[in-house]
Amino acid sequence: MSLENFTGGRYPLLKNCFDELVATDGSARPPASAIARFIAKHGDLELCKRQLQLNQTISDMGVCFTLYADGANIDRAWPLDVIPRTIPSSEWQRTSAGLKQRLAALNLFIDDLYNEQKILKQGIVPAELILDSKNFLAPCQGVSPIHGVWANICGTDLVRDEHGQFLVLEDNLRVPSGVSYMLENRTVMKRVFPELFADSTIVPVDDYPAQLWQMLASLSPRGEHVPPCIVVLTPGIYNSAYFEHSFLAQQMGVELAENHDLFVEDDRVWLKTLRGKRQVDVIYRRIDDIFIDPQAFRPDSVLGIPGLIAVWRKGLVAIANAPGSGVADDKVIYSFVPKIIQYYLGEEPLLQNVETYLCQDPLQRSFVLANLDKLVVKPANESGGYGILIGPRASQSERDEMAMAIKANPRNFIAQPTLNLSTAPTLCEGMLEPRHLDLRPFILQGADLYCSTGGLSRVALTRGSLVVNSSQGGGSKDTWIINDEG
Amino acid sequence: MSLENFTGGRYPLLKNCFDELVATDGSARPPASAIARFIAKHGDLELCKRQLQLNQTISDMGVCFTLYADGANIDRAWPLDVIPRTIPSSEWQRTSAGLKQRLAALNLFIDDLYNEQKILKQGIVPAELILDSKNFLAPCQGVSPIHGVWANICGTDLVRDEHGQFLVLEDNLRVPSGVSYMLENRTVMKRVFPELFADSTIVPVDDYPAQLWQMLASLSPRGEHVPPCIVVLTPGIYNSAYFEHSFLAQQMGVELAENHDLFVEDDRVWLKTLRGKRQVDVIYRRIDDIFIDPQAFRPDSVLGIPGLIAVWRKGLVAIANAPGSGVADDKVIYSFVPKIIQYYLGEEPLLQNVETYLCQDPLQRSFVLANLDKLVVKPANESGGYGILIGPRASQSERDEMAMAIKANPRNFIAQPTLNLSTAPTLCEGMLEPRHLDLRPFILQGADLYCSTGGLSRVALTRGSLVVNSSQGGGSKDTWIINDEG
Amino acid sequence: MLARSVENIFWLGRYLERLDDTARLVNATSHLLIDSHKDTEFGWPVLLEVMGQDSAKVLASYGLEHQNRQQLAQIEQAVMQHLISNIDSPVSIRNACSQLRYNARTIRQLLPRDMWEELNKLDSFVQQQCVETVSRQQRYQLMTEISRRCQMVIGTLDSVMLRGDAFDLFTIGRHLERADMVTRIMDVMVLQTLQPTQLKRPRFRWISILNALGGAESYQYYIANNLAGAAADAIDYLLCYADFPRSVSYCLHRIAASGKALPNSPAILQQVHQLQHLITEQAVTELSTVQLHQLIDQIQTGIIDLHQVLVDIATAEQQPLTA
Amino acid sequence: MLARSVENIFWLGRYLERLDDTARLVNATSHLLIDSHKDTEFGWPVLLEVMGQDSAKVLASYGLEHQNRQQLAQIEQAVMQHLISNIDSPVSIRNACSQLRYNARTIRQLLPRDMWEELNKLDSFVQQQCVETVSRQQRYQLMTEISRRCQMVIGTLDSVMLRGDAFDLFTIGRHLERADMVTRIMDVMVLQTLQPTQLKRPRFRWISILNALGGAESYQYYIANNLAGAAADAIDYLLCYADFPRSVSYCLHRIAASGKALPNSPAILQQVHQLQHLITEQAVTELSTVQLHQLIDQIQTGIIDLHQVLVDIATAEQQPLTA
Repeated sequence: MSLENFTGGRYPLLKNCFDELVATDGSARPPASAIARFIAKHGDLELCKRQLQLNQTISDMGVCFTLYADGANIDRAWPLDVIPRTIPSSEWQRTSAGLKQRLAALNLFIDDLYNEQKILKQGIVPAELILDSKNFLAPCQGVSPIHGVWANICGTDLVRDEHGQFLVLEDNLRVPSGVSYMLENRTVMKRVFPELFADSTIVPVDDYPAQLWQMLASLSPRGEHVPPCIVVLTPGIYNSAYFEHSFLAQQMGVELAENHDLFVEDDRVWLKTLRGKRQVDVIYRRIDDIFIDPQAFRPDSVLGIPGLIAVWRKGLVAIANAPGSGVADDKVIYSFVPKIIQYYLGEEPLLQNVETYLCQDPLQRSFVLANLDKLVVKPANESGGYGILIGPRASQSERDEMAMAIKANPRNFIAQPTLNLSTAPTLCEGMLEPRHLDLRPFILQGADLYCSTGGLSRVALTRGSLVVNSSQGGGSKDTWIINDEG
Repeated sequence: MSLENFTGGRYPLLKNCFDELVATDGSARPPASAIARFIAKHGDLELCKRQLQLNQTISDMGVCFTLYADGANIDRAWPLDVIPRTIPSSEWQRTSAGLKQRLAALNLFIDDLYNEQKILKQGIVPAELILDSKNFLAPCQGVSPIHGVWANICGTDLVRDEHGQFLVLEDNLRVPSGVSYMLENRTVMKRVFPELFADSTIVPVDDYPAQLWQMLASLSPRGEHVPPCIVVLTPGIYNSAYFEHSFLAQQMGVELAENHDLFVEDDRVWLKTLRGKRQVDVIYRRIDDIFIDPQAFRPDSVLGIPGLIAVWRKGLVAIANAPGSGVADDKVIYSFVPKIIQYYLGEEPLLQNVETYLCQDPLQRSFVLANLDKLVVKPANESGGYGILIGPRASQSERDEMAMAIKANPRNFIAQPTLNLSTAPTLCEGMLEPRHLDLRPFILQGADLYCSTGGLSRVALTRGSLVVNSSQGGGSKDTWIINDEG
Repeated sequence: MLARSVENIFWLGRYLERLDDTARLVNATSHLLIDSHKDTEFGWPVLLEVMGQDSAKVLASYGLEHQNRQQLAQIEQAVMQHLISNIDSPVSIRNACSQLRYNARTIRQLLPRDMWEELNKLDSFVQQQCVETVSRQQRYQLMTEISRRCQMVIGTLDSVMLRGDAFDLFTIGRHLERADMVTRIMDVMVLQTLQPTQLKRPRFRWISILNALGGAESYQYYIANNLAGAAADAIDYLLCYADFPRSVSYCLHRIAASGKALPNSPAILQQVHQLQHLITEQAVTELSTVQLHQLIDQIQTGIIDLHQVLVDIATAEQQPLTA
Repeated sequence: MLARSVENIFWLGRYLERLDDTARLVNATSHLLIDSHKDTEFGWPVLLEVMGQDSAKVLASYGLEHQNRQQLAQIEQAVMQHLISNIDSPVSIRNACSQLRYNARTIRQLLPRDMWEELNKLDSFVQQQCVETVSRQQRYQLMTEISRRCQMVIGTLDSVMLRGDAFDLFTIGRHLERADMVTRIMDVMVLQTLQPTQLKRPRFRWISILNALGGAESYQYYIANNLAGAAADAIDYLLCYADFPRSVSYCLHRIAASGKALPNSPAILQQVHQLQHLITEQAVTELSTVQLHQLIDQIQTGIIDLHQVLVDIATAEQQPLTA
């Protein structure tokens, strides 16, 4: 069942872009049919009303992210577009299988790197790529966390190419954020669009906190017969993701600790509670590796919990993600992931990478330098969209600058073709227009593997823009996995 | 300080009527100057807005009266006009002195009637008027309540004649009601017009419940050293004045009892409480005499508290107003009140009566019958405005009917000239128009005499109408005694 | 206070809580159906059963068939009308609110002015807003607002009402009603998954119900801290977790605390203790669904008895007042 | 809960109560001035004194003179700005609300979702509505609405928040603040009528204050039932009448009840008992205004000490957790 013309043909599909809700003939794709009917029935004005109601709900619910501006921190309301993004459940099942496969392989890879280093010895991945990386942390060598899993929580960014195929853009293995917005987006949408939920079969997402808790509990050094003490470790109330930290602690029913709430004594980590010190089993840390223990990483730092890494190395506390996981979160390593999957699992990757040129490789580097105006160049070790050159939109001087940076430190850059990211109808000044978006699902691995139902869809609100980060003006959409299997 | 033209001259003063707020030259009277300034500044639209706000406040506060309609009882919102009625405090002091004088005399009169009957023996009041009256209750003879006071709470209806002089229209000595609306009107007005209260010095009215309690406490048979148990006795939740009964009980911090909550045992009256029976000292009854004790008055009645009157006669419980007080609440007796005051107090009455013709007197009766088209005829023993003939507005057949009724039972009728009741600006369909009104102050007598600050102003909402009763479509106004003595 | 007022103040508490609980139940069910949870076959008529109504009979009175899959939209409409707007329905929000107002009016002298005002506002809000034509979209907001306004009455009361018999009776009424409603909800949870041959019960989660009861996070806390052993589920939580103010256990605790100072408190406390004993006698986690259903039945009987004991405290012979 | 969170949850309670009490105080004073009661010379600057501010200094910061009868309207404006809208004023409603939100944000994981949402709504309401240009007419409605919304938070909390340390600390914070504010109000009542040579004190009635505190009817009940002897007045009532939930005596009772289960409860209870002893040591009705003023001073010192004891319970040496 699809509507002939989405919004009566007024929706300006972009050429060479896959639209999530609207087929090339202008009709609504089947999972979006309920939305199309709603729009056809109620019109744009009702959408605007709902958008206002939605904004109010977000304000009431206190869903926000924190920005630094002039030294003061400001809570900004979380931006959510009124039109959801739909994905058929059959497609999602294949995708999530690929995501789990990928995380399983990456964890085998990290565990190998800090122990036997078979993959380096066999030259599948060039050893110098790893051993020279600042993300390869010496204190982690010889450790094997429980279940052999290092990156327990992974946020993988997916994009669709012009054919509608999901491609992996990057793996976030350190402290990926956004899952709280995925959950809150759904809560908001249920309040604002209850009738749409009645008309489609939308798979719930609210399982995530319980799954996260269960995964973390499965890491407890004291085993499953002692109720584990789990804490979320946050840099504090001024951190940009503080909302998420407190949200997850609240949803899981665990404490939200800062560094100085924890201390090491007698080879154990302790939490300072009102009723005395309590032994901590699992730390879900939302702090970068190098700030968690000054004894291990930055002796000059006042941050961190002195002695934590030593306790962790002895297996007397679990840290998720484990320190050192970031070694696999590198855009150069990224290009090796298909090989990594084949190596450890003996399987073909279910999800494809975006074509990637390594600037370290002289041949590929010359190609990149020659085609800077067509490619997207990314630093290997930044996140949040910073430091990226989008060739076709950059000025000549920006390109020249990038060329020099590449030549100075080729290991630090990769390049990819400019993708025609998929679009979805987005309410822009009262009209529905196509806007580019990506998708960040969240994959958990502890004793078991779990993938969130859909994920966080981030959308670039500026026409033609590919920048989806909320810190840079991006918005979001609720992601609906629509049951299409009866 | 007065405004030249109240509402810019658009206010249509009635001829030959005193207007409470507006002088004959169209300027605001001094106590109304703040109101006039408000109207001049904000205009009619603001008045309408405030009226809406006022109505909402009344609904929120649950201020209502109960009407029977088709056997069901319906709570109706209490009608309050947005424009207050103002009286200068100097005038009010004279008036309240007159009211207290009047009640003191009436109580001496009642006490005399049930005991020595000096006034009858001396022929000042014709004995048959009293002894034949159904309001003269045999069981009350020989009783003298504490302080010699029978009517502890009196609601005296005042009107102004065309010269602006206050005249007494009637004395309500049984269960006068309305004081709760006087109090609630003020509360509502304070919320809706706080700025007006800032601009004038309006004497507060909220002392009344404490004064009422104190008066009732002064009646306690156990004296002032035992905390008295006082109850308000109500016919029940379907009574038209139930709102007032529960309001006064709440404001005084005493129980609101129905008949079956009380019983007589061992020469005492008891209240059935959750924690056992409690001896009652004072009953503020809001039930007619004849329904309070079937043993004394109506053996066939299932209502009432059997044995109550016997306990009262022994002085072991106080009842306010005392049974039998109604003997002085009779429009024929009314005409003798000036004489009663002179007889008992040796003073000239401070407040005048309306000129009254007794149909019992043959000479006066012929005058009445000959002038039925000019007079107002009232039954001697009805309240609430029922049974009244307003001659100039009645049809010939109505007048004929009344003539027959008078001839059949002359004792039962009095007649008064049609008064040009005073008016006050009232918001009628968005415009201020003059509407007739009266005033019911409340006078208390126990150990002391007290008169309420102003009273309840009732206003006839229909153009030209003189009927102010809320059960017949009348409204009300807050009554502001404005300090004019610095 | 008057002996006669006991029932009114007690019912005032019950109806206020019923209003709140019914609104929460409607939202919980709507969300449950929104999510089309796979672990249940919750349908609209079940809501009527929770409220103690014969769903087939009620639907017939709206001209509908109980199990007719073709009439789903009309059944939803009818059930909602019956629970929200139909003043003649004994379980509608409008009806509960009228009863609330009636009882308040009868004992107005016992209520602080602010509370009386809040009750008036609540009543006029409910009578104006709970109309037949409430759409699904408005429903959520409406139910939430009704719950909020009930909370406001409670807050006002906490802030200004004199502590004493009336306050205690009101508090007991609220918590008795709450225990009653929570038990009904649990019963339906159990009945929906009850299979005659099943000995071990499935793990109840019912996140929507817990959400509507404001207990989703504290349930997670309960589970995360393993407060009743690894086998605990939403049933244990709602029955036994005394720290959660909507658990049966908490309600009984509050009733006992408020009943202590009332006349005839031994009779009240004895009845409460019997109920508490029922719950603590054996580990609830160990029960099969059949046993659970029986336990819930026993609790409901106990609640009815407790109600009677409370109402009767005022009808005892009138002894002279002491103290 | 975390040791660090003790202060936040405690302040959360205090600020919520402060918000409510300040709104009530503003309305009480406005009504007092409206009625131009003869038994007092209550002026706007007194409000600043109640809030512990130096009124002359504050008014100077608004460019006004303290005692200037010519500037009455501007003084009212300035005092109201200082108490309502001025975010930089330490005693403004907006400031209290920002502090409330800050503390809530810091311990959000301890708060039920519904309560968090109510606090957000309260904050955005206050920040939007408490602006400089609130007219006298709007003021009453605004203050009432703020009080109502505070009640709603309390009601929500009562309905869904887990009972435990956090709940106890919050409750203590609320009642400590309430006792503090009521004592301040009393102090001003006393100071306003304090004459050095006076030995017997005049009978305080202060119906507007009682009305704003929701206690006018129960005060009448207290007097009508002669619960503290014939000489009792509003001071006795606010200080000693333990059944009234805004009396100092009630607050202390609640603090003791909530403090009982906390760690280091002996220290808390000892401090509360000292305060209770102060009040009950001698009949308050017997005190002269001078003695009364001294007593209130002592109570306020005791409240400050109690606050410190409470805040300190978390900073004790970390012993292994038991139970």
